Amino acid sequence: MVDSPSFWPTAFDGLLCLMILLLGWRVVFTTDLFRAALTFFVFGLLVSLAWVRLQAVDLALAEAAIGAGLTGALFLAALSRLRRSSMRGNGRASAERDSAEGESEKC
Amino acid sequence: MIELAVGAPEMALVVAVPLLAACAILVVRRRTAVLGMVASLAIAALAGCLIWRIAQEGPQRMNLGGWSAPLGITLYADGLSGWMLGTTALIALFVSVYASGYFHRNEPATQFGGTANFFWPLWMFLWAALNALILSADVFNIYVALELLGLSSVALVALSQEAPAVSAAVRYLLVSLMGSLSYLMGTAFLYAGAGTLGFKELASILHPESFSFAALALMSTGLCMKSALFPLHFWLPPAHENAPAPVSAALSALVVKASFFVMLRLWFSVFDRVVTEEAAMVPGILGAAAVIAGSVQALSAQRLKQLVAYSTVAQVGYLFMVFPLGVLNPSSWTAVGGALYLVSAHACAKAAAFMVAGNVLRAYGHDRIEDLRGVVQQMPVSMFAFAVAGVSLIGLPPSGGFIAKWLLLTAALEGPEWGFAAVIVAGGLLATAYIFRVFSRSFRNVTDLGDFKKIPARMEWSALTLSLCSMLLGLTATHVLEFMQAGTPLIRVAMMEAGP
Amino acid sequence: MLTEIKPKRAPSLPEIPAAGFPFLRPAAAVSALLLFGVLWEAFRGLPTPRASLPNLVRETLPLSGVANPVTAVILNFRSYDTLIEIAVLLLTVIGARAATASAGARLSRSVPEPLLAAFFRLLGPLIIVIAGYLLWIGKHAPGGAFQAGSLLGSAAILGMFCTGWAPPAESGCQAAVLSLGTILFCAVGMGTYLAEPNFLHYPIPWAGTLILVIETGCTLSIAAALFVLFTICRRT
Amino acid sequence: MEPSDLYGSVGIALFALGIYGATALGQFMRQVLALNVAGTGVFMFLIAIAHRAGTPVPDPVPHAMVLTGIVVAVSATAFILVLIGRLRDLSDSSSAQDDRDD
Repeated sequence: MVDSPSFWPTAFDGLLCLMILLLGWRVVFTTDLFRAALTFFVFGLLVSLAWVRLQAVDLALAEAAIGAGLTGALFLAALSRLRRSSMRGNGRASAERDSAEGESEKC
Repeated sequence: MIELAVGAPEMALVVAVPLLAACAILVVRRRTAVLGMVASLAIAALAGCLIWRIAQEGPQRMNLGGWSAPLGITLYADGLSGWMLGTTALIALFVSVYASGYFHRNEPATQFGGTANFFWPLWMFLWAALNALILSADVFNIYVALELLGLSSVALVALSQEAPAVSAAVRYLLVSLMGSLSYLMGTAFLYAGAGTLGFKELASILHPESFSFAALALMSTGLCMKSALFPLHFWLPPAHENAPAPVSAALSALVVKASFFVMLRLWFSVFDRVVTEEAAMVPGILGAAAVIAGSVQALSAQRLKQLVAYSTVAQVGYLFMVFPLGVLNPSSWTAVGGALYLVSAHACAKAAAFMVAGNVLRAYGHDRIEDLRGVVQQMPVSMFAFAVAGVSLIGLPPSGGFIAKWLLLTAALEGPEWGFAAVIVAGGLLATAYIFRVFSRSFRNVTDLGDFKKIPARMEWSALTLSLCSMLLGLTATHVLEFMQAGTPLIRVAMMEAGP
Repeated sequence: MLTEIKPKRAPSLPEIPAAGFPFLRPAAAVSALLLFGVLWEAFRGLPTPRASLPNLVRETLPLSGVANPVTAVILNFRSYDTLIEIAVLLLTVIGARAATASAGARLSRSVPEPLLAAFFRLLGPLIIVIAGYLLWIGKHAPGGAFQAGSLLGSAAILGMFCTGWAPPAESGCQAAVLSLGTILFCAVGMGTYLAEPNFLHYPIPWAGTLILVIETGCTLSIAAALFVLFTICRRT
Repeated sequence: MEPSDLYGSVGIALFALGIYGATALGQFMRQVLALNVAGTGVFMFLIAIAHRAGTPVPDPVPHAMVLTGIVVAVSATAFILVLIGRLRDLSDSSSAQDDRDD
C-alpha cells in the first residue's frame, strides 16, 4: 500500500484536510478573538496550500495574499482598535449598563 | 419561437451610466445633488427607451462582450423585466427628488454636510445594482449584483451614523452576506451538475435530481433572507426604521423586491421542471404567515416609521404566495401578473408612506403615533398622500393594490388552495386597522400644535405624486398586463403556451 | 448627525434572535449537521461532469487576446462580472468612509523605526517591480490584476508601518485613483460600441491591449481600495 | 478517493460549520469570522468542482468565480469591521453621554 504511487499524495491530502477542518473548527469555537484571528490566518495559508494541490496556483496566490494575509490583518487591526476603544470606555464610571453598553459588549 | 431583437444598447447603459455617475460624483465632489439629479434623469430616460423598445420590438437579448451564453453573460429583457425596470426608474426618480430636499444644505438639521455628499454616489450604486439584477440572465452574475445591492443598501442605512442605525446596518449586512453565501453555494451546485450558468441553458438541462434540489433550496433560502420573508425578517424593521427617510423608501419599495424578482425568475424558468407542488407550498405558507405576523406587529408599533416598516414585512408575504398559486395552476397568468402588479403598487405606496413618515419626523422631531394629533392641519399634503397610499396598501378600489390583490385572490380561488384567499382578505382587514390607527390620531383637532418646522415643498409633493401613481396603476390594468406578457419565453406560462 | 432627532435613549435596540431564543444553539447545530448531510448527498450524487464549457473556453482562447484561461474568463468572456466586482470594491470604500465621516479622522501614526524604514526602502521598489511583473505575466500564466493589486496594497500597508508614512487626506485625486478601474471598464465597454454592437465587445486584434489597459487601472484601484479600507479599519 | 471528492467534502463541511457559527454565536466579530470560514468553504467547493471537470487543465470558469468571490469577500469583511468599530465608538459615547446627564 505504501508502495503504491498514489499513497503519499493521498495521505498528504488527508492530513491537510484534517488540519484545515481542525483549524476551521478552532476559528469558529475559540472565544479569544485575537487567537481566532491568528488561527484564521494560518487556516487561510493551509487552504491556499490545498488549492495548489487542486492545480489552482493563481487562486492560491490570491487566497494567501487576500484571503489569509489581508483579511487576517484587517481582523487584527479591527481588534486592536476595539480594544483601545474599550480601554477608553472602561475608564469612566458607568453605574448602569444600559442598552447601548450591551451593544458595545456584543461587538 | 419568439424572435429576439439583439443588443439594445440601453440594457448595458442602465448599469454603466449609474456606475459612471457615481464615479463622477466622487471625483468632482461639488454640486453632488445637481449631478445626482442629472444622472437620475438620464438613467430614467434610458430605462424608458428600453421599455419602449420592448413594447415595440418584443424581448431583447444582449450577449455581453459578444460571447453567447455558455461562454459569456447574457442580459435579457422581456415584459416582466421591463415592468420592474420601469417601476424602479419611477420610484428612484422621485426618491432622488425627495433626497435633494432631505439632504439639502440649507436644511437646519443639516450638520451632515459631509455625509450628505456620500448619499448620491451610494444611491447611484444601488440603482445600478437594481438594474443589473433585473436584466441579468446568468446565475453567477446575479450573485455579484446581489452583493452590490446588499452592500450599497447597508452603506445607505449606516449613513446617519447613529448607534441604532449602525447596529441595524451590521445585522443587515450579516444577514445579507449569509444570504449571498447560501446563494453562491447553490450556484456552485448548479454549475457542478449542469456545467453552465446561463438561464436558458440551465432551464433545458435541469431535471429533478438531488443536486438541483440542493441548488434550489440554497438559492431560495439566500434570496428569502434578502427579501425578508417571515422567519428571516427580523433584520428588516430596524434597518428600514433607522435609515434616513429617502433610503427607507428605496429599500422598502425596491430592494426587497429585486431579490423576490430573481426568485420568481428562477422558480418559473430555470427550475421550472424541478419545482414540485410541495416545494412551492413552503414559500407560500411562510408568506401567509408573514402577512399575519407583519400586520399584527404593525398594529402594535409605537412609531410611524416602525409601522410602515412592519407593513413591508406583511406586503412581502403576499408576494411569496405567488409560488404555490403559480405552480399549482401552471396555465394561468393571473398569479404572476398579480404579484408583479403588487410589486409596483406596493412600491409606489410604500415609498410615499416612508416619505410622509420622514416628513413628519423632520417637521416635528418625532414620529410617535400617539402624539400625532393635529398633523392633518399642518401637513395636509403629506397626510393626503399617506391616505392615498394607505388605500393602496389596504387594497381598496380603484387603487393598484386592489387590482393586485384581486388577481391574487382570483388565482387562489381558482385552485384548491382557498386558504390563501382567506389570508389575503384577513391581511386587508388588518391593514385597514393599522392605517386607520394613524388617522384616528392625526385627524384630531387640537389648539396647541407644538413645535412645527417647515419642510421643503418637494418632499411633500414627491410623496403625493408617488401615492397618486399607485392609484393610477389601478386604472390602467389591462394595458399593463398586456405589456407584462410581452414575450416571456423564460416564464412557465409562455413555455406551456409555446409547447406542442 | 444625519437622521431625525430620536428620543434620548433610543426606544430599544433591535433584539437579536440569539438573545431571545433559548434553543438557538442546539437548533443551529442540528440544522448545520442536516445541511452538511444533504449537501454531501447531493455532492456524491452529482452526474459525471460535462466538459463542454472548459473545452469551449480552450477553443475560444486564441480569440480572447490572452493566453491564460482564467484571465480570459475574468477579463473577456465574463468581464461584466468583473466590472460589477470592481464597483463593489469601490462601493465598500465609499461606504466605509461614509460610516466614519463624522468620526475624528485621527490616525494613530506608527513610530518610524530607522532600521525598518531602511529595510522598506529596499523592499518597496522590489514589491512594485514584482507587482508589475505579476500584472504582465497574467496574460500567459498565473497572476493578473487581483494578485498584483493585493500585493501593491499590502506593500502600502507595510510601508505605513515601517516608515510612519501617513496616507494622503481625502481628495478628488484619491477618489480618481479609487474609481479608475470602474471608469476605465465602463469607458471601454461603451467605447466598443463604436466597433461592435455589444457592450464590452473588444475587437479581436485590440483585445490584448484593451485587457491590459483595464487590468492596469484595476490593479491601481484594487491596491488603493484595499489600503484605504485597512487605514479606515485601524482608525481610532 | 479522488482529491476533488475529498476537498469538495471539506468545502461543504466548512460551509456548514461557518453557517452554524454565523447563526449561533453571539458576538459580531465571531460571526464575521465564521462567515469568512463559510465563504472559504464555498470557494474550496468551487475549486474542487473545477478540478473534477476531468480536463487536463482545471475548468477556468469556477476559478474566475472564486477570484471574484475572494475580492468581494474581503471588501465586505473590511466594511463590516469598519461598521462594528463605529458601532462600538457610538455606543460608548452615547452611554458616556448618559452618564454625564445623570
